[in-house]
Amino acid sequence: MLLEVHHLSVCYDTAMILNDLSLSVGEQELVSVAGPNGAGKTTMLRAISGLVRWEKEILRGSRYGDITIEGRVHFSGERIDQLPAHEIAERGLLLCPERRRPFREMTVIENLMAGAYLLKDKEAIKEHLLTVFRLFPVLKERSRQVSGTLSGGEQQMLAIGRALMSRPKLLCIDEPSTGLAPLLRKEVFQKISEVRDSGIPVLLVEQEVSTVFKMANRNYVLSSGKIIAEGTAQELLQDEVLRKTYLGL
Amino acid sequence: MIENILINGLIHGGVYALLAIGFSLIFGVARIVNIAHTAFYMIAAYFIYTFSTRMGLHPLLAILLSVVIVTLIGMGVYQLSIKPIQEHEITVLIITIAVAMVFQETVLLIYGGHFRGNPGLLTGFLEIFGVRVSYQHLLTLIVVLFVLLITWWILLRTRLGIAIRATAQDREVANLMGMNVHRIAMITMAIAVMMAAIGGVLIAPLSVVEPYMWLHPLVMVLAIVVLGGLGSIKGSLIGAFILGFTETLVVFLLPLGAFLKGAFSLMIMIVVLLLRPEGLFGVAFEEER
Amino acid sequence: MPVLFSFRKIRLFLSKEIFILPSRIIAFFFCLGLLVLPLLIKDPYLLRIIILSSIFAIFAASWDLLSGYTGQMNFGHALFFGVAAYTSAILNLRLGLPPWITIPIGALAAVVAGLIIGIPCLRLRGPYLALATLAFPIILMGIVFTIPGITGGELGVSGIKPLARSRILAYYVCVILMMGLGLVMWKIGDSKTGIIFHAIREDEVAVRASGINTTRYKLLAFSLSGFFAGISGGLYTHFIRIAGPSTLEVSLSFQAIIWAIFGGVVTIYGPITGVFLLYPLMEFLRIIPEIRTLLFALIVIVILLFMPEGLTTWIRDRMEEECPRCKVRNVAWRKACRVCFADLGKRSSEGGEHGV
Amino acid sequence: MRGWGRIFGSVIVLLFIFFGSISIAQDIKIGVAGPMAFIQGQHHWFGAEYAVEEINARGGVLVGGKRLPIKLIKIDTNEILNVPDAASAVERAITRDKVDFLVGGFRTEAVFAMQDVAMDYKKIFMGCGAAHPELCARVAKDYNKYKYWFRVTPINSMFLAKVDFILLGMVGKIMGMELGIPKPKVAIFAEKAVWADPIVAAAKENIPKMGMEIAGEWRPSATATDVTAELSAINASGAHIIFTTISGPMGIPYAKKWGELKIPAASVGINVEAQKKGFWEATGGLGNYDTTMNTYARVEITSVTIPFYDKFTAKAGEFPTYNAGTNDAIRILVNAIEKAGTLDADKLVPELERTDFYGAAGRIVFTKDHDVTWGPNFVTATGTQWQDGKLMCVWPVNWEGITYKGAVKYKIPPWVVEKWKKK
Repeated sequence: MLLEVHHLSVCYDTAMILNDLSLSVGEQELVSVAGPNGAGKTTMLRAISGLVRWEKEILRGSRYGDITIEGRVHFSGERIDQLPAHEIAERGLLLCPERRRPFREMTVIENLMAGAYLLKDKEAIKEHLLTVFRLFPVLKERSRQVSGTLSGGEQQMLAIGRALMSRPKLLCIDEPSTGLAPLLRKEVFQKISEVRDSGIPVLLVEQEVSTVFKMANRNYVLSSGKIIAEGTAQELLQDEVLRKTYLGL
Repeated sequence: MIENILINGLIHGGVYALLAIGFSLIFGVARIVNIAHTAFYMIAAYFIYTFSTRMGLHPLLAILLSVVIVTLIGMGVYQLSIKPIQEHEITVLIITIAVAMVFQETVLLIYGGHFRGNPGLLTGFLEIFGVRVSYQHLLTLIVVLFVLLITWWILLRTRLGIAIRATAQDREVANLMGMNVHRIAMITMAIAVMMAAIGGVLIAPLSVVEPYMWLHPLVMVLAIVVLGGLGSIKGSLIGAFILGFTETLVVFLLPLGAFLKGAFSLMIMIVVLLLRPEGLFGVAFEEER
Repeated sequence: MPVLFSFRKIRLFLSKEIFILPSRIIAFFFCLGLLVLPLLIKDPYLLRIIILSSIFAIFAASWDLLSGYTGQMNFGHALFFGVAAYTSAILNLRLGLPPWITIPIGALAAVVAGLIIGIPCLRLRGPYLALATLAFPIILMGIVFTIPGITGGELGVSGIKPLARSRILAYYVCVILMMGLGLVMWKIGDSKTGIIFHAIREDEVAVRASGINTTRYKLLAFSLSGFFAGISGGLYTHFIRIAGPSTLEVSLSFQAIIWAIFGGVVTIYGPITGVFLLYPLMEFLRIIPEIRTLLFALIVIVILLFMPEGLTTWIRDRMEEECPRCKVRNVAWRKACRVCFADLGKRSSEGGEHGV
Repeated sequence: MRGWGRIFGSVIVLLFIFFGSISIAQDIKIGVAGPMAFIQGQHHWFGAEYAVEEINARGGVLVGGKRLPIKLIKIDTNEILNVPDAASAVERAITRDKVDFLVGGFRTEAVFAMQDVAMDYKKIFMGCGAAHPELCARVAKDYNKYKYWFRVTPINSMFLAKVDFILLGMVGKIMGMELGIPKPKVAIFAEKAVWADPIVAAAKENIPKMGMEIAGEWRPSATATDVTAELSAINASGAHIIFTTISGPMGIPYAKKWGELKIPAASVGINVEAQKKGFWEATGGLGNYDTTMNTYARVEITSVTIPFYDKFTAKAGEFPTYNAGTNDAIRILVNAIEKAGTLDADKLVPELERTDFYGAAGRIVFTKDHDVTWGPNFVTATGTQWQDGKLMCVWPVNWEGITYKGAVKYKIPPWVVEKWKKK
């Protein structure tokens, strides 16, 4: 497997956010993680991408209390849970964060160049830029526009495009549909499956289960920091209790 | 009169911009309110005084030496006294105040509280439409604008510049894009201190070199970055010129109120903040994390 | 016998409330020491240092009440000090009012100043607030210089009546006021209001969402802090017998922040400790006048590098521990909480779950 | 029991303080109070040292048949930065170092505070640095409390203004004679400070009376560092003379820009920075021809002036400014002690009041409120002009019959001559 998470636990001071969580993502796969608000989905992605460790370092010794992380994360056979976030990114695991978070004061093209920070070869950057523009033509149209003024959907495209610029081995996306109109959501999901089809595996965290489950190869359901179910869309949607209690369908 | 306002406004605005952009960059990249920022400007002025007036080195060599030494000092200060406790924002603030005090007292110990002057590279003046403008002012203006252009080019066009700006806007996402935030913070500190040092070197011949010369610019820089929006480089640049021109205009148009120029600039800042609490180009706070 | 009874009551109080925590024992003996000191040593210079320390301790603690508790960073705390100093000085000089009237009026003037700057600053957050507040004393200084007829310009207002007839009397006035006001501020920090102040610092949006008018509480913090800072400004003026622009300088505002953070914020006693250590230190360093400020700054840097949360916080965390259940403080070496008897054993990751 | 103990204790402490300061004294301790990190404090100190070295060399002060040496105590008041610090420093010197007398003081706000402390302890305080009239007016108001205060330098700011106008009048007259300007235009250039206000007010009243015209009034901040704007405006106003009132650091950029832009107006008045030796270096020579009022000058004000001036300059590397008046102050004090034969302040005050002393600054006689007397044949102050790297005395020359030996004629800056001569 490309990404393997073993028994991951995260505590913020005394509050346990993730409790002995294990999951995996394989090559060419689109894996989704669903679950209610506060289940720990975002924390999971932040822990995998190294942000929780970063936060721990920043908050060390302050009055907000300590963060503890336990468990192991393997990526392409290498253990990465001890690495700082930027080194995890160097190894090809990129997170497209919650609420999109473009560099608001920078233009679209500058955002994309920031995404290509890890690449030094000018030709490769150009090539990737063309790929991203092919996937998201709207970004090409708006390339000189300051990203803070883009619409929500465009910002989401930008965030995914930015993460794709360094040609990641695994793309993690956190709640891409938040705050988008239904039509736009559909388009975003469409683009995400295109990303998978282009050969980049995706770990997608999303509440919008109905669309995502169908397009994902495998799904996990997360609740109170634990994985409570795993399987294909069909398997999971058959379970009445799961549908009613956790997926709100 | 108009020429004078223009030139003085541009010089003041330019020097403030040198200081404010650096301050803003450090604030953005490392989340440090660096009170010692203008103290670097002060020690740079003392270095140039020592090298050129005391030791009689060639002015250009003296300028180069001063800027390099001050930049190294800046990096040392960051590494030794700021980085270890970076997460305690407010403690860092006190440390930077103390660092500024250390600089001020060291200078006071070595040079005493004398008011020093430094000869300019050029003397004489040019008469434009009956207004006398000294060559030193013109030279300073050209250098300031040149340095600002270079800075602008670095920030806008280079990989490093994009990384710095990205980090300044969102450290976490910058981290996710593979940028080593700590290293970038160090580089930013070096660039910012270098800009402050250039400002100090340039201002030394135009003004008085004394141990407390960092206080007024500090207040102005704080006002500028708040006015322009914290962490916004564009905001700092525009804010610097707004306040630079305000000061000059107050001096020119209210001859009796010239002593009020500081208070005036600060009032402008407060009025802007009342209308736009995040400054002219700042990001509204709900968005930030 | 009533006397014996009250004596026992005092002893009970001491053993139950004071001698239960090392920090309280230290505070108790510190206060006791200050009260008996003039009976033993009458050196006016020593008394002067303690008087000034007390005055600045009130000032630093009032900064903590505003900036430490509510997180409303105030970089221009000297505004309150200066407004009160000038007000009491002018009232005393022009109307001949005695100190015990002019100081409270000066403090009220500082409250008004707190409201005047508090209202426009309410919309500002974090560093914006800090830097905006820095501006107010400087603007006021500009005004002071424009109306020298009233303020005396750079010379200040002089010829003011002294605080008390003798040094020892002034000493007791300042020291007792410092203890009293320190206790009041500490109680405010511990009260319901104080908890709301805390909450505003941690997450203002959440506090507002729970139906609390945060605006009112922030203004309250500004006025309370202004009042206490004003008292210190008035005391200072009557003690030094001059109110000048130095009471509005940026360095005084920074001084307050240095004292408070050095001692440890959100504690009230931290800033007081900070002043009582740093102010006499500065006097002690007179033995080497040339490098006194330099040494001072270096000491501050070194100590803060080792104890970034402040001196008292660092020491307290080594002596005492907070009970996870009832949030009462205990001596670090206790095994069970002194109030709710909860287990104070070393908390592991499971331990966190036990608590829930 | 405890009450008795307390009284007993305090009696012992009081006795100790009482005898500690009077009977055991092996030397006379004089505290020199000033901002020692700054040039003002250094002048206080060097002036005092100069006097004490001479007095101790001849064996010390004769008190009641015994010769006591003087010991100087350096009191770093830090007063420029911190006013309570200054008061504490003085109290420390009085209670810890047991100084008998105080000299010095600079920043008026701080001197008020220090004066109060000194008067509380009934210590004679010879002021050498603050010009505010109120300091001496306090003596008149509350003689019993403030009688221990005397001012040696500078002259009261009222007389300061007077000398200022005499200098202005002199320059106006010379310009009228040499350049044929019948009614010179004067630009008033004064820093925005309270001490400058009465001078500006008087200037507005006096200049027309002196047969001159006011070209305008400019009041930059006392801490301004760039006055190009003001100078350009003065240039545009067509002024012939700039009447300066500057005590702050602004004096350097002012003179520098004035010389660099060759503003065609003679600069005369008060520019404290121009009183210092470092002025020439600081302005890179551009401050040539700037004229300022001064306390000392290398001329024969009295027979002791030139030796003092030369030795001070050699020792300090600086020309003495008014803060160096500690030299005269200590000598006056020593005279009074020797005449009265005691160190008791209350007995010394009447003796000091009778002072008639020829010091480096002139003949010093105190007024009724303990201020230094100004006037011909008393302390006059001087006018000095920078002439090609040398600070020359240009006033008094033929004033009320007084010309100090060594004084020279005022020179109009050549570019001013060039500009106005043709017309």
